[in-house]
Amino acid sequence: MFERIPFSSFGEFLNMGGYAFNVWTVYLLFVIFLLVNLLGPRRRRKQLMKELERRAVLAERQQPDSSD
Amino acid sequence: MQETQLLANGFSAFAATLKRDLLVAFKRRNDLLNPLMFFFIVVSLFPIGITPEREALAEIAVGVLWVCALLASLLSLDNLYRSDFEDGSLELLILSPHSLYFMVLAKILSHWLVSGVPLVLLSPILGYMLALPEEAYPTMIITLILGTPVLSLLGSIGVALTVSLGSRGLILAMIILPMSVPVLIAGTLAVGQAVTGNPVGGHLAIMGAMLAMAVSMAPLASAAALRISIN
Amino acid sequence: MQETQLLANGFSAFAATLKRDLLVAFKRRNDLLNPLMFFFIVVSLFPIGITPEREALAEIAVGVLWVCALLASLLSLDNLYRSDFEDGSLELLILSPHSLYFMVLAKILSHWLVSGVPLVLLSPILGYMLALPEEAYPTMIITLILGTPVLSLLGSIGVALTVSLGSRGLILAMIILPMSVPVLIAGTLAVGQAVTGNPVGGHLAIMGAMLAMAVSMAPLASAAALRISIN
Amino acid sequence: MSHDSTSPAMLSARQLTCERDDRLLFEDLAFDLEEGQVLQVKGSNGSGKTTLLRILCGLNDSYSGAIDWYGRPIAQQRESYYASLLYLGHRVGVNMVLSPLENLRWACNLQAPTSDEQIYQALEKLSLRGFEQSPCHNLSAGQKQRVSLARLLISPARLWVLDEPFTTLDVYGVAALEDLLADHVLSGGSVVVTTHHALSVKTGIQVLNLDRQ
Amino acid sequence: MSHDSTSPAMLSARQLTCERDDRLLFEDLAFDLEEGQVLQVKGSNGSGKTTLLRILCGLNDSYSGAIDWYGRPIAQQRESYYASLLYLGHRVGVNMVLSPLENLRWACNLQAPTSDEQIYQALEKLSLRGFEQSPCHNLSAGQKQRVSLARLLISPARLWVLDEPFTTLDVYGVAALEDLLADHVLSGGSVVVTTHHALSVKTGIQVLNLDRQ
Amino acid sequence: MWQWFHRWGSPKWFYDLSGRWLPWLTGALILFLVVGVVWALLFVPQDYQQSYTTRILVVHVAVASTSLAFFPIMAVAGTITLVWKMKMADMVAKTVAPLGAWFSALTLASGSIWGSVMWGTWWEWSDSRLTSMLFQFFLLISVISLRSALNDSETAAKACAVLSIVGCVNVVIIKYSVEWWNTLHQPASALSMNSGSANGPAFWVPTLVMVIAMYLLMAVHVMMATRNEILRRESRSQWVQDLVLAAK
Ligand code: HEM
Ligand SMILES: Nc1ncnc2c1ncn2[C@@H]1O[C@H](COP(=O)(O)OP(=O)(O)OP(=O)(O)O)[C@@H](O)[C@H]1O
Ligand SMILES: Nc1ncnc2c1ncn2[C@@H]1O[C@H](COP(=O)(O)OP(=O)(O)OP(=O)(O)O)[C@@H](O)[C@H]1O
Ligand SMILES: [Mg+2]
Ligand SMILES: [Mg+2]
Repeated sequence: MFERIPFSSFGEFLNMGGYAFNVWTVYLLFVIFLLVNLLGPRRRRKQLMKELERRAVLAERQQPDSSD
Repeated sequence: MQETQLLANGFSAFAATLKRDLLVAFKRRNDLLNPLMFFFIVVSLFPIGITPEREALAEIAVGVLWVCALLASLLSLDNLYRSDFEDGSLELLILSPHSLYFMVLAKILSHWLVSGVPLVLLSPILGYMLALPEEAYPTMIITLILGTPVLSLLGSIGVALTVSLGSRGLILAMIILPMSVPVLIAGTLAVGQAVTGNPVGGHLAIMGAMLAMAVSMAPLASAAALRISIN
Repeated sequence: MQETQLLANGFSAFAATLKRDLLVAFKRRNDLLNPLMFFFIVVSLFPIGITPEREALAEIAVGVLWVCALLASLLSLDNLYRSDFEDGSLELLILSPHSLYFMVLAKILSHWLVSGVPLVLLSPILGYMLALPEEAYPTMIITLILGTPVLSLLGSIGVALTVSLGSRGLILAMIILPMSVPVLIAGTLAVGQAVTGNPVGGHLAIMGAMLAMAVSMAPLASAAALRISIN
Repeated sequence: MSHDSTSPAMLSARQLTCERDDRLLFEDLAFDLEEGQVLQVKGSNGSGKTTLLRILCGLNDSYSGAIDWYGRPIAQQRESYYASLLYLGHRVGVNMVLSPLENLRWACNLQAPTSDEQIYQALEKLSLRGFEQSPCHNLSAGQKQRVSLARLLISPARLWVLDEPFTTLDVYGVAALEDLLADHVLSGGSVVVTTHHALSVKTGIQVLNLDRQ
Repeated sequence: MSHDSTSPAMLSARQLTCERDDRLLFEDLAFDLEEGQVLQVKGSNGSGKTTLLRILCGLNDSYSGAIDWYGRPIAQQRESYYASLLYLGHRVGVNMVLSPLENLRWACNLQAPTSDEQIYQALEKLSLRGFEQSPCHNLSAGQKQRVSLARLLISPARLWVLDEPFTTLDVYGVAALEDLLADHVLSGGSVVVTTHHALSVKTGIQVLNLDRQ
Repeated sequence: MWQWFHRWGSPKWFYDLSGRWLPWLTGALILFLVVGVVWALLFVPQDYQQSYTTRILVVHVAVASTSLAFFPIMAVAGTITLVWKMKMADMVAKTVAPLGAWFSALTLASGSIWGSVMWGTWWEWSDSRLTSMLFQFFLLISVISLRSALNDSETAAKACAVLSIVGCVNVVIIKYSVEWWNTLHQPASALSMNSGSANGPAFWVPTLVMVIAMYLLMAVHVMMATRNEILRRESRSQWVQDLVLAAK
C-alpha cells in the first residue's frame, strides 16, 4: 500500500510532474478553505466575547441605579 | 350537516378567491398582456443577440422558448402574494376558517390561467419565429401545458417565502430558478425527442408525475411559508 | 456666496443620497450578491436548455451573456425607486431644494455600482463556461463596462414611469427591454467583431456615445417621470 | 388550564409572555373576556399592543402562554375560532385596484356567503354611497378605513379584534364606529380594541395596560 | 395677484379649485398664512385635505388657481420654497431597512447639512432612545411616526405641512408634538395641518373647512 | 429517548458538551488532516495518464463526497425546527449552510482544476455531476441569502427550514434529471469521473482518511460556530453572563 516516494528531489516534488500549477492551486485553495472555516469561528468568538464583556460591564455599572 | 355546510362555504371561499384574483388581473389589464409581451420580447431578443439564421435558430428554439417561459412565469409570479401582503389582504386570507391549502391553490390557479395559458397559446407563433421544426409543435404545446402549472406551483413557494422582503425580484429568482431546472430539462428533452422523431411518452409521463407531485405538495409548502412570512 | 452655499449643500445632498442607497444595498446584503447570482443562474440555464456542446455554446455565448446582463439589470432595477415610493421617501427626495437631476443620478450611480460592476467582474467566468472564444474577452469586458450603465440609466426611466403601479415586473420589462435593444445590438456586434478579428473601435465609439447621451438625458427624463408618478 | 372552569370565558389568556428583539414586551399577562365585554388594550407607542392582538389572532407565535377559546386552546380549534373572529389591523386589507364592493365581496365570502345587498347596505351606512364601484385607489385614507370597517357590519363573527380602528376617521366616522361597537356588545359579541383615543362605549370596558409601571 | 400686497403673506392661495375623478373637491378656496400662524384644514373623510396639502407642496398639479410664497408663485421659485418647506404625509418616509439614525441622516441632509449630534438629540426628545441603531422594520407604528416627526426638530424649514401627524401617537406623543408646534409658531414659523383631533395649541388657529355647507 | 432529545434541545447543555468534545475533535482533525495530506502528497502513486494530479483527486473526492451531506443535514434540522420548534436545530442549520457553500465551492474549484488536466477544459456542461453540484451550490446560496434577508430570526429560521426541505428534494431531482439529460444528449463515458486508474488501496486509503478529516472538520466548525450562535442568542441569560464574567 505504501509505495516508494516517487520523488527523488525536493524540486521534483514541487514540480509535480509538470502539473505544479494545478496541484498546488488545489492545495492552496484547500488550505485557505481550512483556515477560513477553522479560524473564522474562533475570531468571531473572540469578537463576541469582547462585545459581551463590554455589555456586561455596562450592565454592572447601571445595575446599582435600577435595582433599588 | 355542519360539515357539509363548512364544505360548501369552503367552495364558495375558493370560488370567491379565484374570482377576485382573476378580477384583479383583468382590471389591471397589464397582468393579462404582460407575460405574453414579455415572452414575446425576450424570445425576439435572441434572434437579435445571437443570430438571425434559421438553421442556427432551429437548434436553440426549444431551449430559448422554455427558458423564456420560465422567466416570464418568474416575473409574473412576483405579484402573486405581494400586493395582498402589503395591503393586509393576506391576513384576511390566513384568518379565514377554510383550509389555506385551497385558498392558495385558488390563487395559483388564477395565476396560471392569467400567465401560463396565454403563453401556451402564444408558443406556436414564437416557435415559428424561431424556426422550430414542424413535428415538434404538438409536443411543445403539451409539455408547456404540463410544465407551466408546475412553474407556477413551485414559484408560489418561493414567493411565499420572500413576500415580506422589501427587495424582491432577485432573491425570488435565486430561489425559483434552480428549483425549476428539472421542469426545464424534462420539457426541452421531450421536445428534443419529438424533433428527432423518438417517442415522447416517457417524458410526458414524467412531467405529469412532476405536476401531480407539485399540485399536492406545493400549496402545502406555500401555505406554511405564508404563515411564517406573516409572523 | 449664497449660490456656492447651495452648491455645497447640493453636493452634500448628492453624497447623502449615494451613501444611503449604498448603505441600504449593503444592509440587505442580498442586493450585492443577488444580481451576480441571478446572472450566473440564468446564464447556466441556457446550456441546460439548449445544448451542453461547447461548439454550439460558443456561437450563442455573446448573445446569451448580453441578454442575461439585460435581464439581471432589469430585475435589480425594480427596486430603484419602488421602496422609496412605498414608504414616502420619494416625496422627500422630490421636495428637496436641490436639483432632482443629481439626486436621481446618485441613485442610478449607486444601482450601477451595486449591480453593474459585479456583473462586469463576473463576466469572464461565465464567458469561459459558455466557451466564448478567447480573443473576445477584452472587448466583452469593455462593452459591458460601457453598456451596463446605459442599461441602468435607461431602466431608471422605465422604473420611474411605473413606480406607482401595483403590478410591477412585467410592465417594466416591456418598457425597458425594447429601449435597451440598441445597447444589446451594439454590444453583441462589437464582441462578434472581436471574435472574427475585426476592429471594434467604431462599435465602442458608438457605445460611448450612447453612454454620454444616456447620462445627460436619462436622469432628466427620470426626474420628470418621478414627478408625474407621484402626482 | 388552571382557571376556574364553571363556564369558560369566551377568550382567556394565561401567562402570556412575549419577547421581541431581546426586549420583553409583556410578561405573565392574563385576562378573561366574557361575552358582551370590551377589552381595551392600552399602552404607549411600542409597548406591544399590536403584537398582543396579532398573537390573539394566531398571526404571531413568538410567545409563550395559553390562549383559550371557550376553554380550549385556540391552536386546537383553528377553524371554529377563525369562523367567529374578525381582525382589523394597521393595514386595511383593501385591494387598491378593486372597488369597495368587489373587495368586500371577497373578504366577506371568505368567512361566510354574503349577498351584494348586505354589502351595499353596509357601505351606505358608512357613507360610502357613490363610491361602491370606484377603484379603492381613488379613495382617501379615511375612506379606505371605512371600507374595511364595513366588514364589521356584515360578518357574523362574535369576537372583534381591532387595532387602532379610529385612525384617519373623521368625527362622524368615530361616532359611527362607536355605535357599531355598542351594538355588537349589546348583542353578546365581544371586542378587543387598541386605541389612543378615549373610548366612549356605554358597556363595561375592561382595560389592559401594557406599560410597565 | 389680486390681493393687497403691502407686505405679502408667507403663503397665500387664491381661487384654488380642484376636481378629481369628476368630483369637485373644493372651489375658489383662498387663504393667507402669515408667519407665526397655524392653518388647520378640516373636513370629513374624502373632503380633500390630503389633496390640498399636496397641492400646496407642489406634489400634485391637478388644480387651478394661484399659490404664492411671499407674493411670488411657488412654481417660479421651487428651490427657495422647498428650502423652507417640510412636508409630512400619510406615508412616513422611513426606510424599513435603515435605522432611525441613518434615515434621518439622509432625510435631513437633503435639506441642509446636519450633524449626528442633532439627530441623536431629536430622537432622544421623541423618546426613541435605544432605538437609534435598530432597523426601522422592528419599530411599532407609532415609533415610525416618531422617527419622521424627528425631522421637525432638526429641519430649518419655516413652513410645516403636516398631514394627520397625530395618527398612531400615544398621549405623550401627542403632547410632545403639540409642544413642538407651539414652539415653532412662537419662533415665527407657520404650520398647515390636518387632523381629526382637537388641536390645543395656544396661538391663533385659522381654520379652513373643506366640507361643503 | 425523549429526555435525550430534550437535552439536545438545550443550548446550555450543548454548549457544555461541545466544550468538552472540541479539544478531542480538533486533535483528531489535525491528526487525520496531517496524515491525509502527507500521504496524499508523498505516497499516492502516479498514474500513467494523470501523472501526479491524482494528488488533487484525494482532496477533491473527500470534499465532494462530504459536500453531499449538507442538504440532508439541513433538511433534517429544518424538520426538527418546524415540528418541535427546537432552537438548537436551527442554530446548527444556520451554521451548516455557509460551510456547505464552501464545500461546494471547493468541490467545483478542485474538480475544474483537475478537469483542466483531464479533459482539457475547466468546465463541461455535459457532465451531470458538475451541473448538479453547481445547482446545489446555487440552492445553498439561496438558503443563505434568504436567511440574511429576513431580519426576524424566528421567521428566518422557519422560512429557511421550509426552503431546505424543498431544496433537499430538489437537489435529488436535479441530480437525476441532469443525469438523464446527459445520457440522452451524448454518452458520458468519455468524461466519466471513474475513468483513470484511481482505484486500489494506495489511492482510496488516503482518500478515506481525508473523508474522515472532512467530516471532523464539519463537526468542529459546526460546534464552534454553534457555540458562537448560542452565546449571541442567549447573551441575556444568566449562565452566559456568568460565563462572560468568569472569562474576564
Ligand atoms: C467542477 C468539477 C467537478 C465537480 C463539481 C465534481 C463533483 C464530484 C462529486 C459531487 C463527487 C462525489 C460523488 C460521491 O461521493 O458520490 C465527486 C467524486 C469524484 N470525482 Fe468529481 N467533480 C468534478 C470534476 C472531476 C474531474 C475532472 C474528475 C476526474 C476525471 C473527477 C473525478 C472524481 C472521482 C474519481 C470521484 C470519486 C468517485 C466516486 O465516488 O464515484 N471529478 N466529484
Ligand atoms: N389618486 C386619486 N385619484 C382620484 N381621486 C382621488 C385620488 N385620491 C383621492 N381621490 C379622491 O379625492 C378625494 C379627496 O381625497 P383626500 O385624500 O384628499 O381626502 P382627505 O380629506 O385627506 O380624507 P381623509 O380624512 O380620509 O384622509 C376623495 O374623495 C377621493 O375619492
Ligand atoms: N417585526 C418586528 N421584529 C422585532 N421587533 C418588533 C417588530 N415589530 C415590532 N417590534 C417591537 O415590538 C415592540 C412592540 O411593537 P407593537 O407594534 O406591538 O407596538 P404597539 O403597542 O402596537 O405600538 P403603536 O402604538 O406604536 O402601534 C416595539 O417596541 C418594536 O420595537
Ligand atoms: Mg400598533
Ligand atoms: Mg388624508
